[in-house]
Amino acid sequence: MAKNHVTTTINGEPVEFLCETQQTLLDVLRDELQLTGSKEGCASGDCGACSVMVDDRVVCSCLVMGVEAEGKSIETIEGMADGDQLHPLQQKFLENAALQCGICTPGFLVAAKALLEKNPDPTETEVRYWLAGNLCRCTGYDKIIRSVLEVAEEAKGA
Amino acid sequence: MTDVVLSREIARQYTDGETRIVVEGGTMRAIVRQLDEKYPGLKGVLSEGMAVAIDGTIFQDFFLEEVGPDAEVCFLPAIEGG
Amino acid sequence: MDGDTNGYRWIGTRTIRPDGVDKVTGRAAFGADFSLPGMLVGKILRSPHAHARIRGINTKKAEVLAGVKAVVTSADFPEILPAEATKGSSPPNYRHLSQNLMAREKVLYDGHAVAAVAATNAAIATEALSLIEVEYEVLPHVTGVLEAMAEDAPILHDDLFTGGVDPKPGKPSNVAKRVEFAIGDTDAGFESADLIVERHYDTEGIHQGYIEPHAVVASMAADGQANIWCSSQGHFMVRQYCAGLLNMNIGDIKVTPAEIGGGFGGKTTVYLEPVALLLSKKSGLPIKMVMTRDEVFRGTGPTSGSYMTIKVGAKQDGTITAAEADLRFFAGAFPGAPVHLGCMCGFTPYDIENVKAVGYDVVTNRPKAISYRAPGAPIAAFGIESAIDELAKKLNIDPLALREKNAAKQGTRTAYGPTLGVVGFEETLEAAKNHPQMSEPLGANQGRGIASGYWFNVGGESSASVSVNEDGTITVTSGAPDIGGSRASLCIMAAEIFGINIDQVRAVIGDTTATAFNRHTGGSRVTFALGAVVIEAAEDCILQLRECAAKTWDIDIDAVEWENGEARPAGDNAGKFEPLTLPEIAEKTPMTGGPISAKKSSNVQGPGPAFGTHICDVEVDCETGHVKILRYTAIQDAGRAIHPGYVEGQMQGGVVQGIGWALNEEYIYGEDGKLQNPGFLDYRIPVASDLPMIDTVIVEIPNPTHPFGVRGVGEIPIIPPMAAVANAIENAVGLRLTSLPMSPPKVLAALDNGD
Amino acid sequence: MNGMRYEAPSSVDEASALLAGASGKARVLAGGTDLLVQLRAGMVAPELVVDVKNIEEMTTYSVNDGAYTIGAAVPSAELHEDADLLGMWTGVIEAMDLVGSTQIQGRASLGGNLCNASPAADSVPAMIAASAICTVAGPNGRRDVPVEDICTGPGQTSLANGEIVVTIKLPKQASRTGDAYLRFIPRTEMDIAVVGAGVCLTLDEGGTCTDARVSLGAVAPTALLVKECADALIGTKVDEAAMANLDAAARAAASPIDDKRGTVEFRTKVSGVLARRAAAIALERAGS
Repeated sequence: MAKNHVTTTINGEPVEFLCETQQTLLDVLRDELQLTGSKEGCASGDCGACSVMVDDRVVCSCLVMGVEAEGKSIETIEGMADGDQLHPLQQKFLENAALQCGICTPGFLVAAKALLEKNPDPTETEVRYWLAGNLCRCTGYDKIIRSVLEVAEEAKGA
Repeated sequence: MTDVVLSREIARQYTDGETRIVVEGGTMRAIVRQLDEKYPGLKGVLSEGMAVAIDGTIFQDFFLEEVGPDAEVCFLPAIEGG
Repeated sequence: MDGDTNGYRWIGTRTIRPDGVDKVTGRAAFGADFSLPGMLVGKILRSPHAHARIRGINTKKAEVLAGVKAVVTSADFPEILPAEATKGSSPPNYRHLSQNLMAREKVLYDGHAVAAVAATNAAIATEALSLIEVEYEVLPHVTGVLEAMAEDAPILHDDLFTGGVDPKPGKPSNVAKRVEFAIGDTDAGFESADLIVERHYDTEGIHQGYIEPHAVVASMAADGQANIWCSSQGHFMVRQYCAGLLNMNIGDIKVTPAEIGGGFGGKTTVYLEPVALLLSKKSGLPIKMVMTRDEVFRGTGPTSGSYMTIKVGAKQDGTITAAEADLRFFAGAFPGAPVHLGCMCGFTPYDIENVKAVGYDVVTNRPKAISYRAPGAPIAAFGIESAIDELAKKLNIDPLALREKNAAKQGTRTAYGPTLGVVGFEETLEAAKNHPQMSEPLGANQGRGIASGYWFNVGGESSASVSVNEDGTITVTSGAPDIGGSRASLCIMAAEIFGINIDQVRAVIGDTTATAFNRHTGGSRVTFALGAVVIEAAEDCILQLRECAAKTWDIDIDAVEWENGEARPAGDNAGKFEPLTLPEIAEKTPMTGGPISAKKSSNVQGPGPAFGTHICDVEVDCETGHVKILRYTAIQDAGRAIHPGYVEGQMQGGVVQGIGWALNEEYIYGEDGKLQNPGFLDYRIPVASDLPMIDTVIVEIPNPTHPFGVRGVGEIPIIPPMAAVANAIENAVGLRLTSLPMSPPKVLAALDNGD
Repeated sequence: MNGMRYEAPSSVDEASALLAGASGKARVLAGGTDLLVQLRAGMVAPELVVDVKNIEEMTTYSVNDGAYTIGAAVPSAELHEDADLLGMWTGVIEAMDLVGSTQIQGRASLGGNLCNASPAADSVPAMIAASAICTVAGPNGRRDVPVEDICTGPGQTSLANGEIVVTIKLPKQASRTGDAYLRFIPRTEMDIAVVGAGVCLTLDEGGTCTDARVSLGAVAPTALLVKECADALIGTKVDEAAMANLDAAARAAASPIDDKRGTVEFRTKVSGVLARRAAAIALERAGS
């Protein structure tokens, strides 16, 4: 049967694509649009490596159908930096060695950015619970949590 | 003179239970040759999947290592990591 | 620790990793991020049975499905006879590896691969799998280690006879081998003991849990030359294994490493690559294969589970007089449990005259076990460090004091033979004693546990090249995948040697044509071993740079010294010359003998063994059995921390993996031998909200065999946590838990039964 | 799975017509956090997916004289951000907020959590305790159904072909009423409830419990509404003795199974513990 034609906005740019109904938004981003920064770790919403923003809510793109993107505004890790200007979270992750292998990093950054936009001054516990849906097997989370807290702290100063 | 220490398993099978054997020093290759002369067949086991510790320092690739006088050589299984 | 960098400019600083920006912007290409034009999708059909004989496989219907380009089964793989199983002296056993890739006569576990297809898209490939007809004769299965050792156990391999016992057994067994390590006379040692503790302990199989599923793109040309792009812990290993499995020339295979999304030992072998090569050969097109999470759990190697008996005897004053361990590890479908490593590491933290450790490597109907961080050592340490804690309690001696009294030091003889060189165990105990956590008050149902651990660390074959570029910048090319920031540490070491700014040095991981052979990344070897080779190559380059300066000044090279990134005349009688900086010399190379570079390869020896000591505080909910980690401190001898940030990261990550192992992670098999929790929902790795910050203390007792004193750091942190948590629970509620994971139902049952 | 059709109607009638027309081979897509997992695992292979998120009635909520009417597909995060709603039906909103991660919260809905009909669904015992009522629309018009009558077994509902849950009504609370939901999971997040307990109770001026509803999750094929638990509280000051009776009643009512998530013994004991702890929280909320 015919594929679904979808018109959407990704990282501020108008985008059109065709997809099968069973293709997830993650499949579309990675396979049709070559936006491979969002990763597939489980395809069941348990690891958060595919986190993207859909109309200002952070979601697992593996649990969104590609066709659902119609008319939505989507932000991925590829849109996080402003040109060659890294987002403070990206910069802080680098400075604090908050990544080792880096496979979970895009998901963490997208989710952490969403947190700070909703709650600019979170407690450690709030950060830990907000990010509980992002699995990291390398770091033990310590440096990730610290980085998010430090960025929030510095934003207050600024 | 060099002290060679073998595991009890190897000793049981090749050296009538002798776990401590004194040989002339030299390279590990020479030491293994001496051991094999004393206990035929020993060279085979000592060359497959084994490492040595020379005075406590572990060498996984040891045949060319020089062993100083009065050194102690221990044979142990090669070590793989994660 | 950052305050004092021991007079170094870069060693011990927290520089930004060269591959960092790509990884925070989503640009870094991992295994599944690569594609080729005209690429097909490959998928694997897996066994639904734990143990069954394959009566026949009919692939006809799949082959004729529109869009299907190739189907392979074990018949397409060269059969590797027992005589050809091992090539050279080192693992793997290619016969077993081949049978694990694609089942031949029998499937040996739920998830064992039986066939593979390549099709124009994923949906067709999936449909094709459903059209492959496999006729199974289901056989009785066994997943538990004790059950597998029983007289009447179903036998997995008719040609497997127990090794290491004499007389040689006459009938096949699931026990692949028995190993023994011993010093002194334990019977006499226990005779002279005032107190003896003895208990059984058991642990379940657990998975490394890397977030990136295995992925590969492979392309094989008609002339047999092949290209592979994949994420692994060793692209040279992938090349070697593929050649060995498919009878190819190593020189005909080029493997390009992708960024690797975690390995922890689990990516030290091949699962997809040889299959993708065969599918590519058959179809004449490139193949992409990416595992699902379900396949990762069912089809790739977890670590062993175990049944252990630990016995330790001591004098009233705490002197340990004898220790015995009987370790039974299951290896999964093929031999190779790391039980010998458990036997070797277990009692090494202690100076004990009489030690005996016996190990059994046992096959079971589970995926073949593969390395997981300090293979074998964490399992043994759970039992042994629990026993040491119980001993301390019964002797009414502080557990830390008991460890100090018996601590291994330079000259201590280990159970596996050698005496220890320069080691820092006592220093980790001292640091623990002085750590503020030790004096934090504990509330009701809260407890504190201590545990230590030992790992040899590993060196091995390492190759790298260092090039001085035309503008004086430095390129370091190494051949061991960077799984935790090793490019950053290689840059730091090179910058330190050259005496130049860190941003003038870039490190890359070369493909299999860029450097000579490298042993895979593992055993905590890369910063140590690759570091040593890079340092050697950098020093060679400096020699050449001094030569260029000597030629430029027309003086003898011995009259040229190298300092802070520039060549200078050595003293006044060498002549009066303005120093030449690295860029200035690089510019002149066309006139002074051409480009400057150095390639070095060696089998790096003498890795510094190391110890760690952990402190864990927990709170137990006595109505639900839920255990909360309140505080945790990991202390470790790193020799020298090249990049403290990544050393801490290794420690924190290892600790948290250990906490998962301690509390919730386990392979759950049903009566039918099927894995019941092949996903991150029910295979419960720790999440951020489960944990406190993980405090770290880096002790630095330099490794005498490394120019900067580096010791491996990656594996030790996962060794103590399970016992540290168990000891903390005992301290909190007075119950000695002996079975991992210490999940709420087990803890609650223990609380209710008071055992 | 190939050729699965997608429709996103803008009215309930269209949606129910589409579902009725597909004779059981259709699935409703709300947040998709269960459906997409089932699709990926091949557990379901519908011919038609009906996305209800273009239906305003199902994606908005309103409050009328203290009673909330919540579209079945409103994402949990949106409800949790409403301080008034969270303040009144704290237990229900917190229960829904426990479902999955932040990412799941951006999609998962009360209606989806209910109609997925998992015995362990977190929001269901809380809604049952809160006397929530579903409005169900179908080919034969609309009917109101108490939440406890929707699920009939694991993955099974009482919805007829073509019927969908449109809204969920949380009634106006009597004064001095509080509700709470607690679940037990091995970790602190991301797990399926091993046991869940929802309690809603009302006190008189004197602090005596005049009304109570207690519901248990994950200890039977569907969430249980346990009258004996309510009886243990009603007429008491919810003192220790009442709590002990509640604990015993909950344990008696639980008829769990052994599975990979917990044992019969564990679930039975913990159902009593959680009922007690949830009641204590509900009591405090009713008092304040």
